[in-house]
Amino acid sequence: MKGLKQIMTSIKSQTLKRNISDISLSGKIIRGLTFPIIVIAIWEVAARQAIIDPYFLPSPSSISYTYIDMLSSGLLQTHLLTSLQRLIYGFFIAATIAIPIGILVGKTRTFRHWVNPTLSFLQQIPPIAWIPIFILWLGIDEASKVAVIVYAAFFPIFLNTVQGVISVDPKLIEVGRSFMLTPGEMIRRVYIPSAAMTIFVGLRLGLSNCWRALVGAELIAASSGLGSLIMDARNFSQADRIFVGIFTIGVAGLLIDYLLRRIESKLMPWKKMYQAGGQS
Amino acid sequence: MKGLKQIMTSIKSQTLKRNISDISLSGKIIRGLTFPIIVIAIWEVAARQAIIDPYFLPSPSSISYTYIDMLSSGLLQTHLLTSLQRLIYGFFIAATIAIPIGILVGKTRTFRHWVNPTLSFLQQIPPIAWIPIFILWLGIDEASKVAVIVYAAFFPIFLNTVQGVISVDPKLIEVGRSFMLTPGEMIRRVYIPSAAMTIFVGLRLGLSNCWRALVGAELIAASSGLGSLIMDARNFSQADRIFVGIFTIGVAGLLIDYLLRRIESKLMPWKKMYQAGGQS
Amino acid sequence: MKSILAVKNINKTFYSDWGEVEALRSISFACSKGEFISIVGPSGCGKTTLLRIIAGLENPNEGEISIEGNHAKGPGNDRAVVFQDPRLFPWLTVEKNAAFGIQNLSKEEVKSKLDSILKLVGLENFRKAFPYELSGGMAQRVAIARAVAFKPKVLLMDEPFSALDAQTRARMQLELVNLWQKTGKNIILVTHDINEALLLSQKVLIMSSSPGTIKETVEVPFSYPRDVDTTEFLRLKKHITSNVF
Amino acid sequence: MKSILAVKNINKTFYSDWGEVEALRSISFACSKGEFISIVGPSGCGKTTLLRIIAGLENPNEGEISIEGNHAKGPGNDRAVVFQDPRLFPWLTVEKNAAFGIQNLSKEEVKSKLDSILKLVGLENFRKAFPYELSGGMAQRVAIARAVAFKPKVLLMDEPFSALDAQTRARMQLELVNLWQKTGKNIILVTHDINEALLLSQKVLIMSSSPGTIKETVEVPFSYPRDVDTTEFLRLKKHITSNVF
Amino acid sequence: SAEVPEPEKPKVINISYSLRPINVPTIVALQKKIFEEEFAKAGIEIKWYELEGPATTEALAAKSIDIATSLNYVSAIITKANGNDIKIISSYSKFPEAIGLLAGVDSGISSVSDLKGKKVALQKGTMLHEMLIRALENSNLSTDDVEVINMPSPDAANALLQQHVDAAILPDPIMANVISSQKAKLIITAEDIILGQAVVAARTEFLTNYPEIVKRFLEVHNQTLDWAENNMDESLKMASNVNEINIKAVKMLSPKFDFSLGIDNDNIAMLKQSASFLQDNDFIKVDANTETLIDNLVDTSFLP
Ligand SMILES: Nc1ncnc2c1ncn2[C@@H]1O[C@H](COP(=O)(O)OP(=O)(O)OP(=O)(O)O)[C@@H](O)[C@H]1O
Ligand SMILES: Nc1ncnc2c1ncn2[C@@H]1O[C@H](COP(=O)(O)OP(=O)(O)OP(=O)(O)O)[C@@H](O)[C@H]1O
Ligand SMILES: [Mg+2]
Ligand SMILES: [Mg+2]
Repeated sequence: MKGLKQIMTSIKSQTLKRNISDISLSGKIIRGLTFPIIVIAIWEVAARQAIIDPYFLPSPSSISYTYIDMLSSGLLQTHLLTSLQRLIYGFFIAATIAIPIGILVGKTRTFRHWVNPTLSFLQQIPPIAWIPIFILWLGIDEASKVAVIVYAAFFPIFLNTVQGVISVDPKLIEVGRSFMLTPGEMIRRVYIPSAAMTIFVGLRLGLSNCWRALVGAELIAASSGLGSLIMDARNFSQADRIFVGIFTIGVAGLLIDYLLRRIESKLMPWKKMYQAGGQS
Repeated sequence: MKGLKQIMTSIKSQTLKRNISDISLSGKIIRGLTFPIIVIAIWEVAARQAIIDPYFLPSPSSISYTYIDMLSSGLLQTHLLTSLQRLIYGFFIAATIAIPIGILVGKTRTFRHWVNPTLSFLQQIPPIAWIPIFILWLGIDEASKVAVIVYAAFFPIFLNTVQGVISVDPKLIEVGRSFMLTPGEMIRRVYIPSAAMTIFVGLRLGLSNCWRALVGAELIAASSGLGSLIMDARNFSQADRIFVGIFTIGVAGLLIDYLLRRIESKLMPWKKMYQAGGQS
Repeated sequence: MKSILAVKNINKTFYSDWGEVEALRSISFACSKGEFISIVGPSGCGKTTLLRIIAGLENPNEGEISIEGNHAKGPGNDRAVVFQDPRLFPWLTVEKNAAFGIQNLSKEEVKSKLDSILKLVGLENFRKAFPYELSGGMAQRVAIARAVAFKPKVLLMDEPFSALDAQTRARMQLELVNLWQKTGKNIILVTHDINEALLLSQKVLIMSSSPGTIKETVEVPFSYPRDVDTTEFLRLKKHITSNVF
Repeated sequence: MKSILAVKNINKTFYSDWGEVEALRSISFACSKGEFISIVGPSGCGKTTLLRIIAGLENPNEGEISIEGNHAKGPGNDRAVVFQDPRLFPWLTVEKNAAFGIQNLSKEEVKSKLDSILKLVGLENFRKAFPYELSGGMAQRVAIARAVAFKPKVLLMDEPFSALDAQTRARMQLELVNLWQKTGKNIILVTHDINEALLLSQKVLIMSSSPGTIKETVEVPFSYPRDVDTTEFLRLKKHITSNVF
Repeated sequence: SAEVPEPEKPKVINISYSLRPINVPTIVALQKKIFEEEFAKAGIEIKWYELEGPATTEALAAKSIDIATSLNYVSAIITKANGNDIKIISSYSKFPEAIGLLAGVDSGISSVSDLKGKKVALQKGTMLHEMLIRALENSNLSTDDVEVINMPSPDAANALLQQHVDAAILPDPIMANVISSQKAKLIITAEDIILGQAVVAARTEFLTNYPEIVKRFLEVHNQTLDWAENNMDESLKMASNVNEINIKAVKMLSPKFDFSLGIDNDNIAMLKQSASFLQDNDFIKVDANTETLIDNLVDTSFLP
């Protein structure tokens, strides 16, 4: 009897687990796609009924033809790869600068006083205002495009890092202090793990800012890239190509965003506490 | 003896308090200004020695002449007020949409599955891609400019709200549940106060995104505004006017950012726990 | 006697990446109206888990809780919990924390209620203090005040006095018995202190660990106020300590 | 005897918007090498504050702490703290939390040290568990393991056993005395339990509250292992309970 | 004369270009790598940058590029007036017919004089803007008689099609696109109103350092033009492929563009008119003498 019960419990627990991961697989995707699919369906119908002017909103089907065309000519891939490269450089440079400075600013109040107003000033400046200065300092090659992207990603990462560090539980900091952690250890072993969730939000925001900044970045001397694709298409009033650019950015961005969230939950298994509602 | 000691202690405590607020007044400002002043000084010298090309970087003094000119003609004030109005509308609309949706998404996992992919897609889209659609739906008056600003501010506020809500201490949520709070009370009395610090970071990021988006917004049929000032100046290669625009945006943004941080610390007196390192 | 709370055949296992913990197995007991029950057992035996299941904060793998004959799913207005850790809201002052659960009362009523409750827990001078300004025991006392102010039918308390010194604890214990006798509430008290259990409750459930089961249920026949130094009391205590634990 | 820790004339007042709390007034005592001191007193009398000042985590308004004759400012390698709440790192497993303070040891040494310490606190089966998967008492035991593994000269413990049941507590108390006798560490134990203080320490500082002062210092003349049921023990306990508290 | 020292030469020439709307000579040059091959003989590398808008003048000022092909004349004048030391060394293209004033079919506008009191969308500070003002002047109107709405051309086209504005001044190919929607009609093109020109410009410093190189550059450009002339069909096909617009549209646009090199005196006179116009309308703030400004700006000595 006892053995049977244990087996039953174990089966239950397994089905329970499977159910949960079921939701996270197909169910999640279906739910996530419902809304976009409805929008696209309405849009297609509206386009066929000529309710909307194809000059602005070509029908989804005609966009997908252009999509396939550009894919098969390999053009879209080139644009995507070029942009992706800029984006990855820019994003990593921004993270590499913003996280350490963010930790310093969050941790050291004096440092905060020194740099806060300057950063708070720089934060507001439109990227386009930087372009002449970037051209002057960095030329018109990749460097200045990457700089625009760095600027786009810097502040979300920075501010969220500061916030994360400021809201580290002071009790845990005391534990670190009482165990005589060096400042470096303190950052590595207390601040960063505590602030990780908030920093990740900064990274996600920073990344999406990168995508958004592509058009601006590729205003500087770019013959290839998704941003320049959109700009060109705009100048030629080729709405279908604009949408191809938008969809590519949206989907690529979504995938990388998803990746980032996966990395986050892999790095932080204890985060599920926040879903489970546990005690400590 | 005892009375004297108490008086001494009280005096000590008062000087202590005064000292702290001293630092937060003049000392803070001086520290904050040091860095910008050094930069401006070097820049002025470099400009006078003709080390830098005034075509890109006019000397600070010549910028300040233009500044004074534009101020005395009242032109700058008009630009500032026009932009400020757009910005405030946009910011408030964004906050009014983003915070409630953020709370819902953070609180309800099912809801998250429905909307996450769509939002994660939309988040990446360059604002310029929206402009034709905004013109289509909202015309070329203020509405579409405000829409660009709303789009700029939405995601930082949204994502930080979600993050804030997700990281509410599950133990406190349990307390709320065990006291039978209605969902509305739960949001008002547990989620919002807990998430407030993180939401404020979102608001600050959102606001700075608004400033940055001004140029993009004012591409649409704007005859006045700081963004259009900068764009025009760039088209006419008038670097001094570009810098006047940048400084006005930077300083105005900095002031509003400061205001926001003041409001934050007024709303959250218990936040100082995080500076004091207390126990609970 | 009518049973106000019935716990029926509860099983609870936690599944983790590193293994499973069978926290509770076949827990059943009933609590008749107005009864004061305590639960004792070694650290990690499942006392808190059981209390959380009764409170509706945790779902059992099997079994159910019923209140006045109705199957209870989730928390209810009829139960209030004092958690093992204080769980105060850091953004609320002591008085606002204590008043957290109070509903449908006028300002004056709330004020007078708070006055008496904060006096009860000895914090009348700390009304405006924030949680980070309290000592461990003071924080726990605020948590007690908060649960008591909620006026539930069943008060669930998880080691509420363990952070308190003997004197404060004795006073609070006395007040709890007073409250119980005056209001006829049901109280379920988790404690690791057999002395406390015998001093306060009418029935003691003794749990053993891995898996958590009820090893023995002891009726405490003494009348209130109780004296810990009587020979009957000491005999019962010795019996439990040696035979059961 | 050489004094390893000297507390000299400590005053501490907290200033708040709603008033000031004089937490400690004129606290002085010394702790000679290898001594085991406990501090008892009512809730809110300043025990934790005193311990935090000794740990270097809080600055007194007046007075100073010296370790082996040197003025100690801030925390040091020579002291480790068991806080009143467990304060485990939520992102670390039990074993990693316990090993948090261990430095300069090879992997094998860490492993064997952890093995013995986790066995000591009875958590050898929960090595891979995260803090949210622990019961209140288990979490507190991890915190004890963490402090002991740090091998400090002075071990500062703030009510380390208050969340534990009698049996577990007795075992842990025994282990603590063993550890102390084997290593010759200094231990300062904050507790609200006079029994515990008399059972474990050589000297008991009895504090009173508002403001927190040392009301009396009691030497405990019994040899180890102690028996709580001897008439001398009971007499001393009664004396303290009635005269001092 | 064989003993004349070898003139100094740069290692790299940085050149900006724009392929739009159908800059056939540049498309041909890039496709066939004409400049690369020609200058490789002298050991000089050619680097091309696709630049548009203010980035071109900024890149010139930052010395990131040496020669700008296809810089519009308004930008050239404005940037020169603001101290960017460049010179126009030749015309690149003239395309006044590829710019037009369009009006919504329901706007009730059939001539320039009907614009009174109407909303006109265009990008301020460009040749489009100049066209509007001159066209108005020709019809005895002024800018005060219309409401000018400042927008980038793609948005201006949108606004026109959605009747948010009554008229717009647009360049090709947007103009052609809008006309084909049949929601707007062409009122006039810019022909005989403005120059509608793109020029070849270079940094003065580069010109003084390497005059021979610059001459060679224009010669090669001329060769490219010849090739394109002789292989019209192939050139247009290249343009169609590179810009991804269909060959029909390219063929329609092509006659509107005159790519011949050189700047004659008429052209210089027109530039002077433009300059004084720009000054009158506050696009040039400096109290410069526009005559001397243009005289300093145009340098025909490098033409083949
Ligand atoms: N959220 C959880 N996830 C996994 N295991 C858990 C969780 N909560 C409790 N446990 C396990 O369940 C068992 C019982 O825990 P519980 O907190 O009920 O003990 P307890 O009797 O209250 O102990 P204590 O007196 O120390 O507070 C423990 O072994 C604990 O590790
Ligand atoms: N950070 C702080 N700010 C203001 N007041 C404080 C702070 N920390 C402690 N206090 C006050 O100091 C007094 C002593 O607190 P302490 O924590 O030392 O008491 P304790 O003896 O440890 O009590 P317990 O046994 O309940 O833990 C209390 O009145 C408390 O309110
Ligand atoms: Mg428990
Ligand atoms: Mg304490």
